[in-house]
Amino acid sequence: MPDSVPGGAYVVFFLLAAGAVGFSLAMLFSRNFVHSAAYLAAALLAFAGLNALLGATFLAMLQVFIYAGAVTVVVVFVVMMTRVGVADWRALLQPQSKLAAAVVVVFGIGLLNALAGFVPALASPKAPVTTRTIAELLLKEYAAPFEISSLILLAALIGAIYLAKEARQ
Amino acid sequence: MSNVPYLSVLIALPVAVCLALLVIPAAQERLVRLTALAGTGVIFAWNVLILTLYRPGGGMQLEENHAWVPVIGMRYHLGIDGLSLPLVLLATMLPLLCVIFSWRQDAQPKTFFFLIVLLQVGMIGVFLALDYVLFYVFWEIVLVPMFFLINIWGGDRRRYAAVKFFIFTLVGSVVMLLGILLLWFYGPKERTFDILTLMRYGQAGGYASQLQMWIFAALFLGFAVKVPIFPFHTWLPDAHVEAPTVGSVLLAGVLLKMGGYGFLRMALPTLPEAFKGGWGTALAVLGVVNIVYGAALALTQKDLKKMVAYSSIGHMGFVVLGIAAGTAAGVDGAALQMFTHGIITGMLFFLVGMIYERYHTKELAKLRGLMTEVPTLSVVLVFASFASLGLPGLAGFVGEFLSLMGGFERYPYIAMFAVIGIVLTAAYFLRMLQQIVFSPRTPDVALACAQPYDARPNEMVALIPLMSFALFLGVYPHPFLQILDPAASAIAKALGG
Amino acid sequence: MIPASWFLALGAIVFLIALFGFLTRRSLIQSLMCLELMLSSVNLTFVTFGRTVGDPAASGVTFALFAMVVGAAEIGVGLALVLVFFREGHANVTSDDLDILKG
Amino acid sequence: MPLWLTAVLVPAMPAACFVVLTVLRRRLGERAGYVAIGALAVSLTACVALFARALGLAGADEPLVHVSMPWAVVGGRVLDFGVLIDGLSASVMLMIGIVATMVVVYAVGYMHGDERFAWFFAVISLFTASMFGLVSASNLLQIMVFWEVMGVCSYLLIGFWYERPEARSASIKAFLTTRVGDMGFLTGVILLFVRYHTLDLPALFRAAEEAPDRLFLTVACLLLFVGAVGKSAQFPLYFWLPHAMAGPTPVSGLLHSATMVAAGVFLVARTYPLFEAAHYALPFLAAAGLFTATFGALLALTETDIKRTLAYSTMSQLGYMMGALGVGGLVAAVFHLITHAFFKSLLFLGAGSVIHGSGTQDVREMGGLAKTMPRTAATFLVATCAIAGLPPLAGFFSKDAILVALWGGKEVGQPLALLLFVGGLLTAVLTAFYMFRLYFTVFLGEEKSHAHESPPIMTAPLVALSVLTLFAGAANLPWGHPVLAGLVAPKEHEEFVWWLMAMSIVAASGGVYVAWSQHKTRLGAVYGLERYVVYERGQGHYLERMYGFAFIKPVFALSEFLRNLDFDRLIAALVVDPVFRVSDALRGADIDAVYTSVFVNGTTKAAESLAAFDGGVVDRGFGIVGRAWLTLARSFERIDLRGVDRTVDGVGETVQRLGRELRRWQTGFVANYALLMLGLGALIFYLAYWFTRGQS
Amino acid sequence: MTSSLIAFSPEILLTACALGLICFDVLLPERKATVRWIALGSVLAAIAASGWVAMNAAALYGTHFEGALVLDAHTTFARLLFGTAGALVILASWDFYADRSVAEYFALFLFSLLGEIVIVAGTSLLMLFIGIELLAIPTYALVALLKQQEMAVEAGLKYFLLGMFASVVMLYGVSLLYGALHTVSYLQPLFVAPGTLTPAVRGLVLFGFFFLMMGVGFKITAFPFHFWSPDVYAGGSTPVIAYVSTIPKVAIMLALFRILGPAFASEWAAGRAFIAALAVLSMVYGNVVALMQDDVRRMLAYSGVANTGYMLVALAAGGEDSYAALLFFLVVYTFTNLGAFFVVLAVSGQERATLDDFGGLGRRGPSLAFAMAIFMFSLAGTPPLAGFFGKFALFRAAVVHGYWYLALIALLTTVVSVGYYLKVAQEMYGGDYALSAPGAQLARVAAPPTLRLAIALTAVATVLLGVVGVRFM
Repeated sequence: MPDSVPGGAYVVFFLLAAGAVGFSLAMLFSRNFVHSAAYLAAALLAFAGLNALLGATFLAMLQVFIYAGAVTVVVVFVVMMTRVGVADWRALLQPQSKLAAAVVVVFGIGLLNALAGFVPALASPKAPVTTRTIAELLLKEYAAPFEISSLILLAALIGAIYLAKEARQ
Repeated sequence: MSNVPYLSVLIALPVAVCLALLVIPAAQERLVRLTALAGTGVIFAWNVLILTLYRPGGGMQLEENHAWVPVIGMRYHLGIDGLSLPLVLLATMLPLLCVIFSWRQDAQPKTFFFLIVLLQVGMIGVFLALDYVLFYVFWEIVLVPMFFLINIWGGDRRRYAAVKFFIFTLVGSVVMLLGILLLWFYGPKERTFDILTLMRYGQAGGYASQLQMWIFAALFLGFAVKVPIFPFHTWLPDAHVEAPTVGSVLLAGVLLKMGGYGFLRMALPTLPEAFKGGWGTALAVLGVVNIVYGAALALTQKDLKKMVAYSSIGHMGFVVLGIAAGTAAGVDGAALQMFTHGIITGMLFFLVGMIYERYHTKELAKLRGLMTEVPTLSVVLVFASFASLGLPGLAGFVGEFLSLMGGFERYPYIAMFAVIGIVLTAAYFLRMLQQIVFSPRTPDVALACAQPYDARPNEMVALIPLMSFALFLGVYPHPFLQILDPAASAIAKALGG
Repeated sequence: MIPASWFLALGAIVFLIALFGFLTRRSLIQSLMCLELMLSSVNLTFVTFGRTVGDPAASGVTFALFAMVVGAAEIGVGLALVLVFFREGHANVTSDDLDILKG
Repeated sequence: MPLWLTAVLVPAMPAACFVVLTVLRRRLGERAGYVAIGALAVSLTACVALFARALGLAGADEPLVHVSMPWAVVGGRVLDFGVLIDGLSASVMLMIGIVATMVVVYAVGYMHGDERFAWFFAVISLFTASMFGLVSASNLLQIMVFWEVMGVCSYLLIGFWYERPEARSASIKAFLTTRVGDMGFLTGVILLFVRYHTLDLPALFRAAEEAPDRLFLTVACLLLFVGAVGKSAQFPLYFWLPHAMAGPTPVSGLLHSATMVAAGVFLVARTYPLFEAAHYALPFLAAAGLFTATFGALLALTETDIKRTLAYSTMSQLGYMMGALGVGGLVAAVFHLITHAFFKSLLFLGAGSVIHGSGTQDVREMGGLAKTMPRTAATFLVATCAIAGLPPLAGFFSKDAILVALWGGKEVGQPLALLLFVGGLLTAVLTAFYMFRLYFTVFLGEEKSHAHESPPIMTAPLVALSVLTLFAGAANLPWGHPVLAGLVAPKEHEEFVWWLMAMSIVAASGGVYVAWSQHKTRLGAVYGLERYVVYERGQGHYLERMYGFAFIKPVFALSEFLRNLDFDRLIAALVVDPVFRVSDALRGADIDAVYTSVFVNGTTKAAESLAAFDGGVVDRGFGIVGRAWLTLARSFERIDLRGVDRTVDGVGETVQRLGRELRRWQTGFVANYALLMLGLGALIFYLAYWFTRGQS
Repeated sequence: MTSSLIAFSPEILLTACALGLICFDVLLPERKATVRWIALGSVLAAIAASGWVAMNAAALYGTHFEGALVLDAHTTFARLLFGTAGALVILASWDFYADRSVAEYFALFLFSLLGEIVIVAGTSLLMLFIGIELLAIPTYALVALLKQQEMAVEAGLKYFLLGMFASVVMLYGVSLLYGALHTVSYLQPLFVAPGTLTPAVRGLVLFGFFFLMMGVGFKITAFPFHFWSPDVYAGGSTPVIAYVSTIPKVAIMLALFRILGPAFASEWAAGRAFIAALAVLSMVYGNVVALMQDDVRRMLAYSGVANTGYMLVALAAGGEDSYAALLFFLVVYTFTNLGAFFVVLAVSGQERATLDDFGGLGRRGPSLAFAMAIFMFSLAGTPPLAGFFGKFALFRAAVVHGYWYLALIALLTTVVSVGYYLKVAQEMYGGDYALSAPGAQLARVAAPPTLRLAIALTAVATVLLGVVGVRFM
């Protein structure tokens, strides 16, 4: 998003923010798990938008592909497979809900308080964060974590396959 | 020969015997027994050799001092003096006699003898160590084999007793460990765990008086549980009642002495201000309480072994009283009482074990007419009882007499009450003798199946040395006191008494 | 310029909502979804901080990237576990069914 | 043979005999008796030799033998043990040697056929050995050693027939009672050592002379005296003595004459310089001694058991000796100690013979035994005369010496001395009365049972002893140069007071006359108040009646009252019972339960209030915490209830309960865990932050 | 770059072997047994390589990969320790996954092991996070490896849900710290006393720190982040649990010392107090609750919580000597805890392990019982076993740095701990088996020889570390 239109940015931010919060809540309180998954996808899309608003377009794209796309699809897949149907959300609540709410509220107040004290405005990146920049970073400065992440993915793959494969036998 | 590490060998020998026992297959019971016998025999012989090398009055001797764990300032420092020599003698002699006594042990003999010898490692080490950490290491080693001895071969409530024994002692010793850390932390500039160095430092006034009180308290708890001093004694009757005979013998014979030894070796000479500042008096009061309380409780026990256990508490009270006196007489008395109590109570527990083996009961109410049925055993029991009740002419008297003398030197008004214990002690022993030994044989249904047989040769072999010691020390304690007295005088001097 | 704290607050709010969800949902799948959402808000925070720190290396974005990868990997294993769990006969796949092990 | 070796031989022989007999008791059988006799004969010979040497040295300052070697070293100071033979110990040893030998010879006959024959002689040898050792000891500690060994032997001997319940209880009573006295003895010895750093007798006397702290010495001496009170059966530690009759009669013979009870008197005599230096201790001795003398005589008045009567007489006679010591009559006391040993052993052995012959101990069932047991009767008469103080028997001279000493009252002051003297005289009258009454009842009158004379091995010692009783008085005749005085206290000079001697003869005769007059009425002797009816009916001589109402009735009443008082039971109720009760109570509870209740009660309160807070104030959402505390509190209550029966180990159990309750936090629910992680973690962090906010 | 590759050759070797192992399994699926040798060989080779690298320390020590990883003494220490422990675990599990899952098992295991080293060698919170994930993700699957077992799956799911929760929270913390401190590298001290921070970021640092500690505390099972461990330990596959309960803790403790050591040196009171509080609570809670357990693995889980408390004592105390003490303690803990779980494996197999299973072990499997007794007494801190010296060194360090109360509480809770360690010993050498039947008539415990070897090695290590090894502390 171009910084030259500050008013526009605010509008977009609020729209996306409202979307993120709203879809999150909707996901939480939806009685139908498939709906839930859909709301999740929507919330993640809103996050992708926010990332883009912050200038991280590559990340936003990934967010759309990996999260809003792939992951949600897998979730929906599992939901369908496990045939978990509709349920009254009250019945889905843990007995500890009130306490959890209290803790989260107290926690949230503290956290937001701490964040509110943090005032710096967003600095403009000296160079735009292009895919190329990221690629260079990943292969140079972050080569080690990058490689290791690949191992993580591999391990997750092996683990997931092992756990899931039994179904066919 | 001068550079032979005599003391290290004395510790290494039982370790070697342990390893040997581990290697021998459990099925070869005869070999196991022979190894245990030969092993403990050699250990004892080695100790006798050390005894011949020892020069009475020569202070700390045969010292070995090497760095061990530099990071924590722990050294491998061994030495022997008049205070430790008799106790080491106990720690080498009693296991040998125990092995002889339990020659017929047929329930898991391998484990049994292994544990006895393992116990010996700790017992010898405690009395030889001159480094606090090393001391603590040996101190704790002792717990494990004793725990198993009670837990495996004990009576009906063995699990309870074993855990109680372990936990009680451990509570004391961890607090003691904290005291040791305090000693070390507030010690001289170059921090050290060396007992002798810290002792000199303490005598030179290195520790502030208030601090001394605290450190003494920490050490006190550790030693008090072991002695045991009222009100930390409750583990003892349970442990004794449940323990197998040999366990009781070693427990009463050596383990309890570790507490008294700790006071004499560490607490008193290192922290003289704490001693003078109230701990001495407190110990005296506790000592007297021990004497009277132990005797009073022994008076109405229904179980023979429990009675002996409480008598132990009473007798250890004399040790505490002697320690509390801090005079040469008191310390002499305490040290001697520790040795003689080891001998005499060891004997008593052997006898209780023999009686139990024959009659399958330890209840005073069920035993009758032993003098008629098992005369030799009875004579030994009478002898041991009289020795235990402090009959002059037998060993028990000398220690009690000197302890009392020490008590009267410093706290005449407290020591006065200890004298009551003498009468009570006589009372319960005589009551016991009257009930089970000097009584007509009455046919008892419960005992009808029991077939009493008199003392076996191996049992007598185990008992006779103890009897000789008890007699010899009572008649002529001079050689022993010649060894003890210089060390005791040194402690008394440090305490200004 | 939009203040950074707005983005951070938004991230925190969604994080807290998802956290609340994680703490209160019985359904394992919903729990997983909440974790996803938390991860996303963390990513937003990273990106925001990347802008305030303003380092040329664009670390914030990179961190978010790694977080995303790792998150995806975790979700993969997690869903596989949920599947196994379902196959063992727990039709509802709720955390209440995780009740053998306790105490 | 060096002299000290001779001295050592005296106790060593019977001690060795003990060892031999113990080890070989099965193999020797009844030959054991002869072994014992042999050993004692050697000792006796040695005693005679020592006594002869002592006679030769009489009057010298230095003791005959004084050797010692270190026994223990304490703080660099040496405690010795050794042998000290002087006139006192030589004379007493000779007496012991004679009496012990006689008793052992007698016992060979008496114990014939007993299943523990050898064991008896073993113990009696040790008994004698320890008495020898005690007398020849050179220091106080050593005296105490032998003192206690003797106590044990007495325990074994009195309880020798342990099949009899009364023997078992008597043996314990004897040992424990004397042990109570030993508490004092031990304390005294310790105090003396603490003060003077030595226990060697001559050194101690020197030290006490050089630094006479009278108050301290008085305390120490009184403590020693407490020991002597126990051993010599003085009031109030006398009650074991009559019970001690449960043992075999030879034991009584020995125990009441030459050993055991003699030890107490000997101890005071031995440490007499200390008592003199202490000064304030002597009046106590005198008063206690004379009180016991009168008291014992009174008790004997209404006693019907022959051996018990003799026991009370022993007590009474020992009181005499103590009293004499209290007024400075050292020689008199020792003299009486020796003569008393002879005639008392004679009496006991005679009584044993009587019991042996008639099969009963109750005098009321005896009578006319003089016909069937002539030798016993004759020797018994000699002894009775002696104890009654009839001239010229040994008892007469020694008792007279005591009366002289009492009259002199050197150490106590005139008014008290007069009182003591009157008490002594009264006791003399009573003694003569009850002893002769006893004799008349048993040996004269009509025959009540079929008795037979004892075998010669039993009667021979009787004869020998009666000879000694007849002539032992010569050892210290009040005129000329008293031999014993020269040995024991060469510097003392007793005056010869003829009218005192006359008075004592009158007193003794008076007692004998009353006894005879009673016997003569053919109504039998009076042993209890029930017989006053005799006088009340107006029978008998008017003088007798007057005498009876004015004197005998109150005295008998007193005697009976004292015997009914049963000091024994009083002590039991006041001391022994409470001790047992305390012991029992402690055994029931011990500290375990105290731990439990103290620890648990305190914690329960705290837990309850916390639980109430949780349950009432905080929302039920905090269910886990609240529940945990609540259950914790309840579990504490449960422990509390069970704690009484001591099965729980307070602290350990509580920790376990805590563990059980904390376990509930582990609900197994993922969401709970997550919330706890977040909530508890944040709380902890916040608290950590809050508490350290002042620091950086 | 080349030097970096050489410096991290052990890790590269491990990675290569893990990959090769999978390929091997895919290509030759019938030769399952060989896979084990590859795994063992790779670990041993990695150890050898580590040793070789350590010998050339001068040339290779320093940061590598653009400062992402650091090779220093600690890394070497971690490599050797983890390699040894890894080899032991492989030995112990030799026969337990010989069926179709063997390749997955060993591959995942090696990946996880790699993660541990990354945690120690990493220089930034990012590397820490990635290391933790590399460690964790394979273990989620490993715990549930016996997926036919209901409890194993439950354990896996719980572990996963809470683990991911902790990771996400931790990541959030990392993001806050990144925003506040502008860096996540701890090559320079990361945390400084908050007083020196501007008020604007102080809150962020505090929250960031707390979230970070939550993620880390989860892995080391510090109270109150430990809740997963008893359930997971009790349900999971035993060899995996043996591994999960030891090496991750060690790795994180080492990393924590890197992160917090400098902060505590600058006296950050709140952080220190927090760690101290966690230490106290962990010691008390772990020991007290462990008393009441009948399930041995669950009991060991609580014992693990308690041991974490002891480790945290050293962390709170700070300083070089604490660090030395901690290292020693960690080594001891590794061997002892591994050994204990190995014996559980030998006795109960992969099933639920209750105390009853240990009844009469002293006669049914004397050598196993003897080893278990050594482990239990070492854990209880009985000299002369290694556990005592480990604890002693820790407590001594606490005393030196003024943490008297920590030392006291540690000592007292040690006493409590004896209660449950002894329970195991009592079961083994007591109970009804103790004296009754002759030894020959009892059903003996059959354990595979490799497992026995692993147990023997750990037992010997536990003894020798105490008697001899303590000299090199």
